[in-house]
Parts: sequence; structure tokens; C-alpha cells
Amino acid sequence: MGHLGVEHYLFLSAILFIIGLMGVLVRRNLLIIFMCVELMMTAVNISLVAFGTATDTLNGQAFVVFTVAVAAAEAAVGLGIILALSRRGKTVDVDDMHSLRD
Amino acid sequence: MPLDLIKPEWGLVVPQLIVFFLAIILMLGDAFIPRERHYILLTAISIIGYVAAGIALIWQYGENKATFYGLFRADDLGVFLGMTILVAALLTVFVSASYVEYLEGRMPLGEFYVLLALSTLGALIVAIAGDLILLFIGIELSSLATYVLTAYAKRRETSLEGALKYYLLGIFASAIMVYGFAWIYGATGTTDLTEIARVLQASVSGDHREASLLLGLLLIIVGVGFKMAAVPFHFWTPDAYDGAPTPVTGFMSSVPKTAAFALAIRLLVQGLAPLRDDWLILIAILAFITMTFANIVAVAQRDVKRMLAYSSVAHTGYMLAGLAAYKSVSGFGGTGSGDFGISSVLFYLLAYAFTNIGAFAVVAWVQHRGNGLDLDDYAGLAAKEPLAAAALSVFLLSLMGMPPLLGFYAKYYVIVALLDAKLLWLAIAIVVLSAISAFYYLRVVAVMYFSEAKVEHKKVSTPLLNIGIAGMVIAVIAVGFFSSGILNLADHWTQALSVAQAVTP
Amino acid sequence: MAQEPMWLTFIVAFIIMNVLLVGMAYTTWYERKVLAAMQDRLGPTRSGPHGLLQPLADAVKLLGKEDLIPAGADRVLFFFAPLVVFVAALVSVAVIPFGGTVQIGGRAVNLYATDLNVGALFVLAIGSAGVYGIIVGAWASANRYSLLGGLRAAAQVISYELVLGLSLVGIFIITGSLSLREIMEQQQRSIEIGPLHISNWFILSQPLAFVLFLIAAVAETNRAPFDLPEAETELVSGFHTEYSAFRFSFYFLGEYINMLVVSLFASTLFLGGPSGPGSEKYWGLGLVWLFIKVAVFMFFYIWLRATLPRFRFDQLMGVAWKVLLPLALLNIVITAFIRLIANGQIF
Amino acid sequence: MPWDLIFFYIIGAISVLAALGMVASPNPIHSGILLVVCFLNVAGIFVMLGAEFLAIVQVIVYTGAILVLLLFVLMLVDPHELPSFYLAQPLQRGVGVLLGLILLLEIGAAIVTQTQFGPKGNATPANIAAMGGNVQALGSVLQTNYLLAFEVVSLVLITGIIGAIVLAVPERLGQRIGTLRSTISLGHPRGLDHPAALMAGPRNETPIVTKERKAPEPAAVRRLVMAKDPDDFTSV
Repeated sequence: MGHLGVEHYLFLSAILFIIGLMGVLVRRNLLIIFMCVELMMTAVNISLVAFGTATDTLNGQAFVVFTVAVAAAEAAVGLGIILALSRRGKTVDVDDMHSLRD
Repeated sequence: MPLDLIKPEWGLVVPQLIVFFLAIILMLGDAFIPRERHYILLTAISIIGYVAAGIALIWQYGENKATFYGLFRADDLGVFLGMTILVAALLTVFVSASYVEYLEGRMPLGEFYVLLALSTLGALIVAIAGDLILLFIGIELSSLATYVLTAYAKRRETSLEGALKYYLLGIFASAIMVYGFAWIYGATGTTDLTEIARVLQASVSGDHREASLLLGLLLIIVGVGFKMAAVPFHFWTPDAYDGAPTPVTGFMSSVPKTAAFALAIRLLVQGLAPLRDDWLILIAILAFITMTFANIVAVAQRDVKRMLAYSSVAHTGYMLAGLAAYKSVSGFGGTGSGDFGISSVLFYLLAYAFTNIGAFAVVAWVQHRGNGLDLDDYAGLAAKEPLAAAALSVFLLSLMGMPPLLGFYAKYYVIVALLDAKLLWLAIAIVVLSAISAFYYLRVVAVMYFSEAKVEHKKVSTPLLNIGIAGMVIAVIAVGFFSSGILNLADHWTQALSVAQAVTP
Repeated sequence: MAQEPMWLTFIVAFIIMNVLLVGMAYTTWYERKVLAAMQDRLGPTRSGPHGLLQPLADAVKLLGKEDLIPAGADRVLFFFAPLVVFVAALVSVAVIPFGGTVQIGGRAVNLYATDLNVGALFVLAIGSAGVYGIIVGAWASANRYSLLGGLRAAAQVISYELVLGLSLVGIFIITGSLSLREIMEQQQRSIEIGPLHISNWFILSQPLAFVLFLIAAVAETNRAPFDLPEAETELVSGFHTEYSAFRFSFYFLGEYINMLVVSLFASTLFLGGPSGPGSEKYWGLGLVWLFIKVAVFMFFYIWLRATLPRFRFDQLMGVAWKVLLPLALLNIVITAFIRLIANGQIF
Repeated sequence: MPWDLIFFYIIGAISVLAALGMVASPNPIHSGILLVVCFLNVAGIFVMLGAEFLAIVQVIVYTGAILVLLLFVLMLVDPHELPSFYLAQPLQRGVGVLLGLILLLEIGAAIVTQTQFGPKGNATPANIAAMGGNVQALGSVLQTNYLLAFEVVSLVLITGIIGAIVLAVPERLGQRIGTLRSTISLGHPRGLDHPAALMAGPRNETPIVTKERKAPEPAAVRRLVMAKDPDDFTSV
């Protein structure tokens, strides 16, 4: 690693995590809150990989694979909820659809 | 270079596999069975599946092994928690079938059962997990399915908004919790709970604590607090409980909550036992704040469902008090005498599943008759529907802690454990707050029995729901008499700490 | 795999990049000629012999046009979006090997810019980052047709990226490596069964994966019949409606370089890259073989464009999720089983 | 020259600035794009830590899938139609920011005072290289030690898929339509938007119904199939 101790990565991770945390607490836009949580998750991933390097174990990297997969599933569900919310009161004009179909 | 394929002991995984296959079969059934027959067939499949899983789980009682490189722990803690989860899931099926099929504009039943099974499976996995990673995945599986279930009445705006709030705070809490996991992993170099405990035992001695360990502990408790809806982290609870379809509310208040407590027990008691002195005080404070705040706010609610939501938060506080009464089991790895604190939490979770799902079941029953959730909708219920009113009264009195109902025993054991652990102030707080809670529980009972009816009831037949409610009433009244036996079973959780250290690959 | 000095790598990378750019320019000529032949026309003939200078004329024309920015556009993003597409297309070629290590003037030279041990995934990752150029550019134009094109691109790329990635898993199972150089080298060894020398090209052992890859690759590059993001008949050329002059030329360059990269990628993965008769002895011959393979793929692209009508959007998604994805998974399962049997770990 | 230190500071600075810009930006699309920039730099950090596979996964999954999906939704949804989300009261928010800063200090202190990491494992760079590289080493850990977790995470993903389908796909009210014809479609067959099918929720909120559109004739409905692109549901 040369000059670059694990602390550097941990600090970077902590800063990104706190930025995300603040964003969740301060912003009101749903989608930006969602982005902030994703940022927090990514910060956690940096920590996990850095700790893995520090302890010479691969468990941290394995953990990241799982957090990424879980984040993807969470994103699908969350964006589904947001889409469903945005669709309130709007429906497609069924007649138009019929005419466009064939 | 071919890997050595592992040969896990599949026999230990049978209950989880049954629920897994239940989810798969339900998925296929949803696709291939005609819609008209979903109601009968899928409900039957669900019930059979949960019962079978329960039987398989009982079969494992007394096992004490680990497999999958220590990821999977077959021990009595897992069995007891698993039974609680399966019972709650089974009761939810009874309550939800007709609700999903007939109310809120007929929601798709197949996906509902699939998500229910997946959420249950996630909770079951938390209950047997022996590794940080599996704990995380299990709790996320449970939560993720519950987010969708909360939004299930997607034609109703409150349902979606409650789900959104639940979802955003849920993933926020997960991020915080995983950060805590990362710190624990960094300090111990492993994700296996037994290993973590062993490493900590060696490094934590005297008063010196690594700041990083305390930070990890703090982050984990915040994350778990969100998941179990303890008070400073409960913002999502009223909206999500209120917005979700009523059977889902009952489910949410038992299964994901059991999963969160399973996570707390597995992680704090099993993995972080050497840091006991640090987390016990945090949990005790959290318990006190939670029950005080929730009980006081609940008094102001006129909406029955919302009142039950706050009551659910208050009960989280009581359970946390039980967790705080954890003393020690003669050092890590010992098989010393049973600890009363954790046993009381386990018993409370089981009792709470019957009682709370029962209360929400009656709310759903009233909704079936075309009525709302306001207190006025319950006025004079006793005159028209004496049985329903009696059932709701039983559940509410049990929640309040009226002897000889199930809820009384649950609270009683927590108080005994607290006294045992010399936490007198917390025990007194529980007694005082139970007295306050009597106000809002009894108000509903009073309205049902002593008010004039203001609304009309539709005639609806809901056989399955009625059977479920009857079963829960009987359980709440009768199970209390076997409480000491159940508590003895719960006491075997200590074996979890002495699980075979040599991990079978 | 010899360590080589930094300056040599730079030279190789520089040559690869220039070959790619020139190749891209003549791809347009090639496309016009082939299309013309298929439609019984002549194609470009005026500029230079057989119209060979036509790409140059096109470039001068594009650069000389007026550069327009719509009034409502988000200027910064509008500026950067085409660059993203172009750069992403260029970057992904860095890991594609044009051959192994060869001796030139007594010095060992690697015929690739770099050899990542995640090379194959690197190409996919860069491809999925490149779609931002389309989405962002579409949004920044403040035009509804563009936006619709961008949305389609997003949905399409997410879906087909999955198929593209999964179709390669079979190869990874066989080779046990994600490095493209390793994958290429394994295909150069032929399998000997008695007197027969069977080529080890993965198109033979993974035919299903090859077909899936080809379909998904066409969709990834937004070419006909999957060119819904720019469908000119419905969306007035979609995401680049508002782009003109050199900004448009970056999109244009990006698309054609992407086609070349995907062809190179496919040749490396399934057709053994530069392997062919005589390529073991003379590395120059290997480059010729690679050129021929790429030319065949490009012909296939153009052939599709000339022949097939465009998909409807729901058909596009349906094909990805209900046909290609299950087939890709099936391919993985079968390959894994065969691998297990070959290892003697089951049966 | 400490190249790694210089690289680290450049990449780290870009990612922090992009993250700050993401939180501060008034325009959600800009936020999303800045987050993409941040994540690409985080992938660079992973490469510096010797986790090439995770760097690629970071790019493919986060920037290639999650954020594309996010931008998709951002463009699809009119931000004014979403409820604004109050996590807490303004006062609590102020306290939250304060808590965040305290937490940052605490994490900083934890990093500085961390005297020891856990016991060393055997995944040293040399051993990983002997296994054939990061991908092979990580793969063997995932397929042996974490096999169960690997299987369970597939259930998480399928839950995500089911959730997205249940929530985002337009409703199919009433029955499944039997006479489907060539419906390879994102959407399920679309049923009857008849007011009678939209019973009020338990609190008699206004159910979500078609505004100003009449319910179609049942005969028309039977042949009706949601077989168009989801752009129909956009507000753009």
C-alpha cells in the first residue's frame, strides 16, 4: 500500500456516509433521499473493503457483493412504490389504446 | 481449479426449505391456477405449508449443530423464534385471505401469499443465522417483502405513503446498521458470530474499550431500533401501520418485529456478549423512552388502528426491557443456568403474536362489515355483535396485561426478570405505564359496550377469519395456563451459546 | 505475458485508437456500399475512387454545419452527453486483445493496451456507463421526442445488458477466467480427438450463448431492428433530435465505434480472436483473420438493418425478459452441469 | 513520488465534491448525474484497494442499473406530483444535522484511535495472486463460506422483482382476461376501471379513479390489453 494507510479509505468512507446521512435528514425530495441512502450504502462498501484489506480477509469483499445485491432489490421496490404514487389519479385512455393497438 | 463442493447437512434446513418451496409453489400456482380458484387453493396451500414447516421445526427441537460453514445454526433459540414466526404467519393467512380477496377493490391474492411467505422466510433465516452477512440478508428479505405488502392496497394513497415512509426509513436504517456491521468486522476480522465473540473476549478486558467497537455497537443499536420501531426511531410506525391493509399491519407488528428481536438477540447476546455492559445500558434507556412516549401518545388517538400502532410501539418497549434484563450466562460459551431476561423476551414475542394479530383481526372483521376505523365505528358493537366485541375485549385486555390472559404472563415474566437483574426502576415504569395504557384500551371496550350504535353493519360471511379469531381468543385465554412450560422451552435458548464450536462444513 | 515499458504501451494504445477511428470512418462507407448493393443501387461513387473519400467529405460537412443549442436546453449536460458516448466507446477497446505477445524488432510487444483480470466485465461496465450519454443528452435537449428516446434507451439497455452478461457466463465457466487475453488464448489451443484437430472456438461449445450474445449486442448498440431510441418514423430520430454539427458527430462516432467494439468483443469471445490458419506462426496473419471476422460481423449488422423492420417496444421488452433471459439461464445451468461432470464432481 | 497518495486524493476529492453537489443540487436530475460521477470514482477507490471485481460490480449494478432506473423514474415522474417527504419536524432536522456532525467526529475519533484491526487472515495479496486473482479468490469464498448467503440473496432479488411488478405494473382489476393474443408486454392485461370495482378504502378516501373518463363498455374491455410501452403512463 505504500504511503496509503487504511485510515485514508476509512475517512473517505466516513465523509461520504455523513454526507448521505445529512442529505437524508435535510432534503425533502423523495428521490434525492433515496440517492442519499444509496450513497450511504456505497460508503459502507468502501469501509468493508478497506477493513478487508486491513485484516487480510475476503469476508468484507464478500459482504459488499451482498449489500450491492440487496441495494438493487431495494431500488426496484422503492422505485416501484414511487411510480405507483406518481400514477395516482391518472389512467390511460383505454379507447386510445385500443385504436393504437392494431 | 475445481472447488471443493460442500456437503451441508440438509436435514437441518428442512423447515426453511419448506417455506421456500411454499413460496415457489405459490408463485407457480398464481400463474397457472385460474383466478377463481385462488382463494380456496392458495389459502389451503399456504396453511398446509406453514403447518408443515412448524412440524419440521418441532422435529429439530434439541438439535445443536451448525452447518454451511457456521452460517446456519440449528439450535433451540432458532426453533423457538421460528415457531413464533410461523405461528404469526399462519394466523396472518387466516386473517388476510378474505380481506385481500374482497376488500379494497380486490387485490391480487397470489402475490400477496408469495410475499408473505418470503417475508416469513427472511425472518426464519434471521432466527438461525450465525453470521453477520446472513443476519443482514435475512432481515432485508423480511423487510423488503413487508414494504411491498404495506403498499399492497396501492389504490389507496395512505397505503402508498405509509409504505414509502416505511421503505425510506427502513433502507436508511439498513445502511446505518451495515455500517455498524462493518466496524465490528473491522475490529474482529470475521463475520462469524462465534468467532466475533471469541476475538472480543480476548481483546475486551477491564475498562479499556476500542472506540471503534463502541461506534459499531451504537450504529447497530440505532439500526435495529429503526427496524423494531423503538422510540426515537419510530417515525414510520404510525403512518405505515395505519396505511397498510389491516392484516398486513398485524403481520408487520409481529413477524418483522420478531425478526428484529431475533437479530438483536443473535447479535448482541451471542456475538457481542463481551460488550454486555455497554449495550445493556443503551437498551434499558431505549426501553424506557419507548414505552413512556408510546403510551402517552396512544392516549390521544381516536383511530383504533393508529392506537394499536402506538400500542405496538409501547410493547416494543416492554420487550426491550426484557432484553435489558439480560444478565449473563456464566461467561461466553458456558452452559450455565438459563437467563430469565431473554426467555421473557421470547415468551413475550410469542404471546404478542397471538394477541396483536388477534386485535387487528377484529379490526379487519369490522372493516368487512363496511365500517371504518374510528372509535365511533365501534360504538355499540357489543349489542349487535356480542362475539366480536367479546373477542376484541379479550385481546385488548390481554394487551393491557389483565390476569389471567396471555399478555399478563408476558409482562409478569419481564418484570420478574427485571427484578432479578436489579432494574427496579424499569419494572416500576412498566407497571405505571401499563396503568396508563389501561385508559386507551379500556376506552375502546367501554365504547363497544356502553355506547349507542351509530352505524349500520352489513351482513357478510367470513368463515376463515372467524375461525382465526376464535383460535386466537382461545389461545390468549388458555395458553397462559401453560406459560411456565413454554417459558421452560424458551429457557433452552442458552444452548445457542454452546453450539458446536467445530463448524461442520 | 511480458512486462513491457510504459512508452510501448502508449504507442500500442495510440495505434489501436487510430485504427479504430479510421476503421469507424470506413465502416460508414462500407455500410453505404452494402446497403446500396442490397437495394440495387450504387452508393457513394463521386468522392474518390469508389467513393473512398466519402467519409472525409462527411466529416467536413458535419463540422462545417451550424452548432445549434435549443433554448430550453441544460447547456452543461447538453455539451457533455455526446462526449460520454464517444469516450465510453473508445475506452472499452482498451482490454480487447488483437493478439498475444509478439516479437517486433527483438522486443516483446503486447498487442493489447491492458489485460485486466476482469476484462470481459469491464467491456460490459463501460457499455452500461455509456448509456448515460444517451439518457442525459435526451433529457438535456428539453424535447419530448428526445426524452422518449432516452427513456426507451434506458429501459432497453438495462434489459439487454442482463442478457449480454448472462450469455457470457457459460464462457467464464469454461475458461475459469474473466480476462479476455486468457479467453482468447484458450481458444487457440485446439482439442485433439484422435487424428482430428477440432478448433476450440467457443462458438462451437456455446452456440446458444453466441446467438443470445449477438441479439443482445445489436440491442445494446441501438441498431436496427432494435433502434427504438432513435426511431425516426415515430420519434423524429429520438435522443439526438436536437443535436447538430460536431455534437451530433460524436453520437454518430460513438455508435459506429460501439459496433466495431462489439464486433471485436464477439470475435474475441466466440471466434478465437485472431486465431486462424497460420496465425500461430505469423501474427500479422492473425490480424488479418481478426479483420475478416469483424468485417463479417459488420456485414451482419448492415444486413439486419437492410432486412428487418423495427420491433414494437413491448415486443422488445418481451423478447428480452421472456425469451432471451430464460434461455441464457438455461445455457448457464447446462454449462455448469457439463463442467461438473467433466470435473468428476458429480456422477 | 507517492503516486497512490496523489491518485487517492484526486479520486477522493472528486467523489466527495460530487456527493456534496448531489445533496445540495436543486435539480434532481443533476443530483442523479453527480451521484453517477461519485460512484464511478468509488469504483476507482475499489481498484486501488485491490478489489477489481467489486469495482466492476459497482459500475454495472449501481451506475448501470440502479441509477439508470432512478433517472428513468426521475424523468418519468413529475416531481410536483410526489408528496414531499418530511422525515421529521424542522427542529428535529436541525438536531439531526448536529447529530450527524457529532457522529462524524466520533467516527473520526474511532478511526484515529483504532489501534488494532482483527486478527490477520490469510488473504494476503500474494495468496490472492496465487489463486489466480481477485475474481477467483472472491468467487471461491462466495461459493464455499457464504454459499447459503449466496442462495438466500437470490430470494431477496426475486422479492425485488415481485415487488416491482406488483407495485409498478398498471392494475389489472377484475379478472384475468382469457383471450390474450400476442401480449408480450410490460404490462399485465388491463381490466375494468369501473367505479364499482374501485371500492373505497377503509377510511373512505377518494379512491384513485379515472378522472373525467367514462368506464368503457365491457365488450371493449374484454379485448383490451395493455400492450404498449410504458411511456403512456408518463407525465412528460
